[in-house]
Amino acid sequence: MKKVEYYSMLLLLLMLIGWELIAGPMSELVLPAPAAVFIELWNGLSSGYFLPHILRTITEIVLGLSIGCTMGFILGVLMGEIDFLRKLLFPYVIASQAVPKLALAPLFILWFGFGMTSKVVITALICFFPLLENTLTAIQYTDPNKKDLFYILGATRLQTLIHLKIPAGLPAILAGFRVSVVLAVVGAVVGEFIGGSEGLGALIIASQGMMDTPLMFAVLILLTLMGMLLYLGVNLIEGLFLKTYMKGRNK
Amino acid sequence: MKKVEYYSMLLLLLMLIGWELIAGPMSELVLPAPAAVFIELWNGLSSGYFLPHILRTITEIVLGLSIGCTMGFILGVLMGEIDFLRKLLFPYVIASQAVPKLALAPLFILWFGFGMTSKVVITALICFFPLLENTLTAIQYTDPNKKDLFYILGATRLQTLIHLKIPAGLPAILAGFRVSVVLAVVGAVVGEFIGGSEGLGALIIASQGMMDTPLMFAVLILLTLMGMLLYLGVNLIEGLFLKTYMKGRNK
Amino acid sequence: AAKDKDAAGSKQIEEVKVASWSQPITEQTNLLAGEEKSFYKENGIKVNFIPGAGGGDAIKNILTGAADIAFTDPGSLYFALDKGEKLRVIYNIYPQNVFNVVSLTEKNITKPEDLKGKKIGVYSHSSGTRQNLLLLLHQAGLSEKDVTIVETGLLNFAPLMQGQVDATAATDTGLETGKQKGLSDVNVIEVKDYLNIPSDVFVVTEKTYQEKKDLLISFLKGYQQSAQWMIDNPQEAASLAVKLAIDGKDVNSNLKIIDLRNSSSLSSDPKDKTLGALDPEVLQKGADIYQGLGLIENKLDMPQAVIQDLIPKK
Amino acid sequence: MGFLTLDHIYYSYPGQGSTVKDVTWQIEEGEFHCLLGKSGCGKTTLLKLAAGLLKPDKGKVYWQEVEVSKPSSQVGYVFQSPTLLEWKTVFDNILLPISLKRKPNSRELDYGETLLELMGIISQKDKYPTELSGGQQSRVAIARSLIQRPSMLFLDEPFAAVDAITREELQDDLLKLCQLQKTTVIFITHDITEAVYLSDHVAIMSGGQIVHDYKVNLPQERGFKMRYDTYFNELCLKIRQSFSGVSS
Amino acid sequence: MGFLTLDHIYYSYPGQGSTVKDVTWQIEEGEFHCLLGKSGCGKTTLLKLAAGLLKPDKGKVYWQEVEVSKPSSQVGYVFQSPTLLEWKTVFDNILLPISLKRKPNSRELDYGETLLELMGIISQKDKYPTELSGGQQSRVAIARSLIQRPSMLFLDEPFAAVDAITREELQDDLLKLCQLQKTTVIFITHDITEAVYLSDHVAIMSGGQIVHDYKVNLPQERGFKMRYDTYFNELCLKIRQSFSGVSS
Ligand SMILES: Nc1ncnc2c1ncn2[C@@H]1O[C@H](COP(=O)(O)OP(=O)(O)OP(=O)(O)O)[C@@H](O)[C@H]1O
Ligand SMILES: Nc1ncnc2c1ncn2[C@@H]1O[C@H](COP(=O)(O)OP(=O)(O)OP(=O)(O)O)[C@@H](O)[C@H]1O
Ligand SMILES: [Mg+2]
Ligand SMILES: [Mg+2]
Repeated sequence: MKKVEYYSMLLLLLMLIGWELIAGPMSELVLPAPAAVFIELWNGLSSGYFLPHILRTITEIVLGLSIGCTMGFILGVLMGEIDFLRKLLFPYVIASQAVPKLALAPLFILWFGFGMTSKVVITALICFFPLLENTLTAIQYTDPNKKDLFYILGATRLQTLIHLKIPAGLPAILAGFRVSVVLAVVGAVVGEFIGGSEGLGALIIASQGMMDTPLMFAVLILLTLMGMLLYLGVNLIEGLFLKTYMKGRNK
Repeated sequence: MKKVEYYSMLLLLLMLIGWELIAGPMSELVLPAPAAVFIELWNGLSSGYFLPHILRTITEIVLGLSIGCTMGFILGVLMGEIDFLRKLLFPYVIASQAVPKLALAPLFILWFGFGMTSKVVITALICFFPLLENTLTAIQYTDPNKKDLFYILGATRLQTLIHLKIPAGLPAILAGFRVSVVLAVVGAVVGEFIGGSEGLGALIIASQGMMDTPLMFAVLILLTLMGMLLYLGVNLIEGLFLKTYMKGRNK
Repeated sequence: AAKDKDAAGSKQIEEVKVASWSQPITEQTNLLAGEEKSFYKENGIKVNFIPGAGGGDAIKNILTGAADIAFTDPGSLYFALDKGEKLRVIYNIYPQNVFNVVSLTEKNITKPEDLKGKKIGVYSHSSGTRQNLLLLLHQAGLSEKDVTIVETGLLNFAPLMQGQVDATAATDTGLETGKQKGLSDVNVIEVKDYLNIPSDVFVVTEKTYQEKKDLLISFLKGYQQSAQWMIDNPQEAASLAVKLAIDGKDVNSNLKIIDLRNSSSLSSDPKDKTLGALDPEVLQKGADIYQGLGLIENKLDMPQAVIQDLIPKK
Repeated sequence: MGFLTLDHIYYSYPGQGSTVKDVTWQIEEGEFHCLLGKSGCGKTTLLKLAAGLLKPDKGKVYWQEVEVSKPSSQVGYVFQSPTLLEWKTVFDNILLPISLKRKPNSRELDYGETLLELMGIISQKDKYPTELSGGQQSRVAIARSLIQRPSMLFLDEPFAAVDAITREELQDDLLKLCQLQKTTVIFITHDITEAVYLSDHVAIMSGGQIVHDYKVNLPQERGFKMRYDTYFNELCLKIRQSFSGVSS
Repeated sequence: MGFLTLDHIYYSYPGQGSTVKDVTWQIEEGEFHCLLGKSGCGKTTLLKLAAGLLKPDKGKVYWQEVEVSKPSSQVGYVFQSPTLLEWKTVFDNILLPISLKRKPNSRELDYGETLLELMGIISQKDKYPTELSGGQQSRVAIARSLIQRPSMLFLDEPFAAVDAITREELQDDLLKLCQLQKTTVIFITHDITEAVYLSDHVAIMSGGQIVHDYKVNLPQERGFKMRYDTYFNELCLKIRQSFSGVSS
């Protein structure tokens, strides 16, 4: 544990030195030096300049993630359970993913307005797919012996789902959730690219417009931290709920 | 089978009718009617106007996907096998995902040129994460009894990986691959948003500049079709390689 | 063709990398037509077009050395100068301000003052539409706080027609395209009537200016010829754009766009017929307003940044 | 017609020859049937057919005169492998048949503990299945099959992983329980003595068919002594011989 | 010192009391040892310790005078559950120990077939594990443990899922094979007769300790008749008694 933290620090230091070396001869407009970025970050945080933007983006992420993951999970379960639905809906699921959200900005604005709704919808759209796909797969690969057991116990489809397929598929479902959580950060930011005036994504666009690259990098660092916290959060949940799965894991 | 296709057609028809109804009273600028889009699509395809763009985007997807998935798989395996590496690298993996690629455009152009390379890199960056996460998870949840078996057989770590962990985790790994494949389409398009002069993403930007919404929607349909073909391709591979997993699946 | 190559070889064709703020689009046909026409070849150069997404990208691309010359807007130039970059303006691509604010007639917005309290769309917060809107508001004694600015993306007329915004900031070509797509009954406030700062200029770094002066002169010569050619042969340019520009699908719309750009390439000063002539005072005025708006921090010395002597005189 | 009737049943796994061929078998209420046969002869398949887990290709299965289409919840089944849920404790695994439908009441919780006691695994109550020995796992599966006091029990080699002493205790416990609750049982085993000791009827299976069906004429009340009884040992020998006769 | 020596071994699973307590056990080359004990007494744990699959908390395991740190590839191990790879055919499963290292040569392929023949599952050669009956699966696992002609075999209730007749055939085959190859064997079983029939030594385990170790004085060459021998039956009875004595 200690050792990892030590090397982690070392790697971070190396990265920072590398960054400094690359940034040194480069214009601050293109790649600012780490010091400049951290000063910007510190100023922005201590002056409270970032706060409303952070809160806004976090709200969007949380809302979008909740909606997107609920949808993804439910749809994943339904499509995993009902072959017919899977075949029927999959083209639309793919369409929802393969179409770049940025391209549909006017429609999103038209339907969901300039406010937070359109950003939440975009976040939800982006993060629902990994969870859907993993849930769908996890549910289909349940141990047939256990399915037999539930069949003989006269379990309904729903009971089998809740008591067998979902708990058995939890590790895979959580892997999907981890991907979703990280994508949600990107989703919210992309959403804010489209007609946002608040939030970290809007801040990125604004900083690009003003060519204030240190500010932009400070925002990127904030986003990375957010993604990491969310990811660690999922791991924490996993640790709590999957204790038993873990038991056999380490020799 | 027949039944699904029938309902699929029906749903498609309903969607088209719904689209027509919504688009009817609306300006073509916001949402063009399906007919206009399909005429545009047909014209673009038959005149060969789309061809170079399609080829370009496909090339980027294929290259980006190959690189991204190879990287994702290898990194997933390494991070799944070596706790130390996982803890060390995960912040950077998250950073690579949470940072919107659009924000780093000039750096990409600087390092990878404005040609195809930078788009391929962006595609690879976007699609490597789902595979990494799923591989990492799949590899960690191997049946401990089977691990014991390999241990007693004196299998090296590599042998255990190749002959046990990867085949046993294949369903989950392929779920990640399916997500990656669909994200690759978005990745290539986003890459082309950043100063591309060829490819479907560039065409979207251009169509927006021309306010040619039917053209844009035609491109979106092309992207959806690409995503679907890729997804079906993975399913095909799965069908070929996972026959035995499937055996127990259907009662 | 083989002969051509030889000739070119002996003349030592040099490559000039031009970073644009956009993809290769119709209005830049003269820049893109290096293969088809001989403006650049004759001057011993070859143009390599580097696409971008915004004027900021163009400047960043010359700062990194990925390009020699930036095809960018004064706003981005001001921002970069404000950050202490050593940049030189060498050519005035469009002396005319092409930005405008469009609203439906029924809203009765005819002068900048009418915009007070309104919701106005811009392409994006990083685009020229926003900065020019701010300039316009400034001229009317208004500021960003008096209006609501929202991003609407490139399809900015859609929300206007749907009534989600009261007005939208656009460019002349955008407006023209919008009209072709059914936008009608609109009032247009043209920014140039209030403050006519150039729309696009060629910018280089101090280093490039010092080290590649000859190359720049050759390029500007070629570019000037090409601009003149486009003014003289709009029809030919429009047909070439079909092949060269990513948005050049339709010859007729190309022609309209090219016509608009041709007219904005000409200086409004009837005495100065030289294409590309720079007016440091206008640029200085723009910079001062930017500073007044709080967009930039420092007072810029534009005459010092403007290089007039590279522009070929007739 | 009997309590459970198999009527000219045929079954074959996809792409394989017939695994169960023309089996007709009648089981009366409260009877204890054992099924013996060489490994791979089709015992498990037949048991699954009888329980409704597999659908016969030909023939019908009747359960109290009604054709079986899906398993009834009146049934307890012990699979050949324990098939426990790794994410539940032993006690929760045992209560699964009930908790699927509703929260177990205190009577059911008590009965669960009684069964654990009977199976000799009460001290493992709060462990997880992966922390149990092989024999402990099978006993959890047995307790689970009994928790609902089913009127019909299907047991597929339940005691295979259990030592001789514990096995004899379990045999006696099972018998008592079944007699008390009038449970009808089909019991697959490889142990001929066990089969004779437990059952009213011993069926011998071979090549997918029931080739012999012996009636065991022993008093209801079994006991340790009985294992040394002459009739008992003769029957065992007879079965064994018919068994090896079949095998050759 | 013996071929395999366990020297005052202790082991406890995390958060549990000692499962194996102070076991000292010496096994000479070519000997056949059986391990008997009640379910849950720690047999599997002891076997895993002996094979190097688990590390003792205290004490040491020596294998040919060298301390065991990781399993040697000289070893064959049959787990209590078959543990087959579902994505490989039966034949590929059997060849796994070899194909991990290299492509099996024709001699090894032939030997694989011989083993399948011996186990009576040659007709299942190209099936997948999920398509096998329980007993067939265990026999695949046995064949897999034999494919490398190991000098040491660890068998954890290998015949539990196999019927009486096949079991006796397998016992004889195993004995022959081990005698031929001078294999040293530790064999866990619940069947006392099987233990006596097979082994040179029968160890009785209880509560994590080896409480008895009987030497079996029977001629090397075993046969069906021997099962009716007086010495044989007396030994069985004696073991059984010491067993139940222990249990109380
Ligand atoms: N992974 C584990 N974690 C915790 N406890 C365990 C674990 N494995 C086994 N045990 C406990 O250790 C004891 C001995 O287990 P072991 O598997 O060695 O028994 P066994 O003698 O092989 O029994 P059986 O004959 O039923 O296979 C049991 O009480 C069991 O509950
Ligand atoms: N899912 C399956 N697919 C194909 N064949 C199968 C399947 N399950 C069993 N079989 C085959 O059917 C035959 C009977 O299997 P079954 O499991 O009924 O045997 P069994 O009598 O229970 O044997 P055991 O005593 O070993 O458990 C075997 O030859 C087996 O190989
Ligand atoms: Mg069976
Ligand atoms: Mg055991």
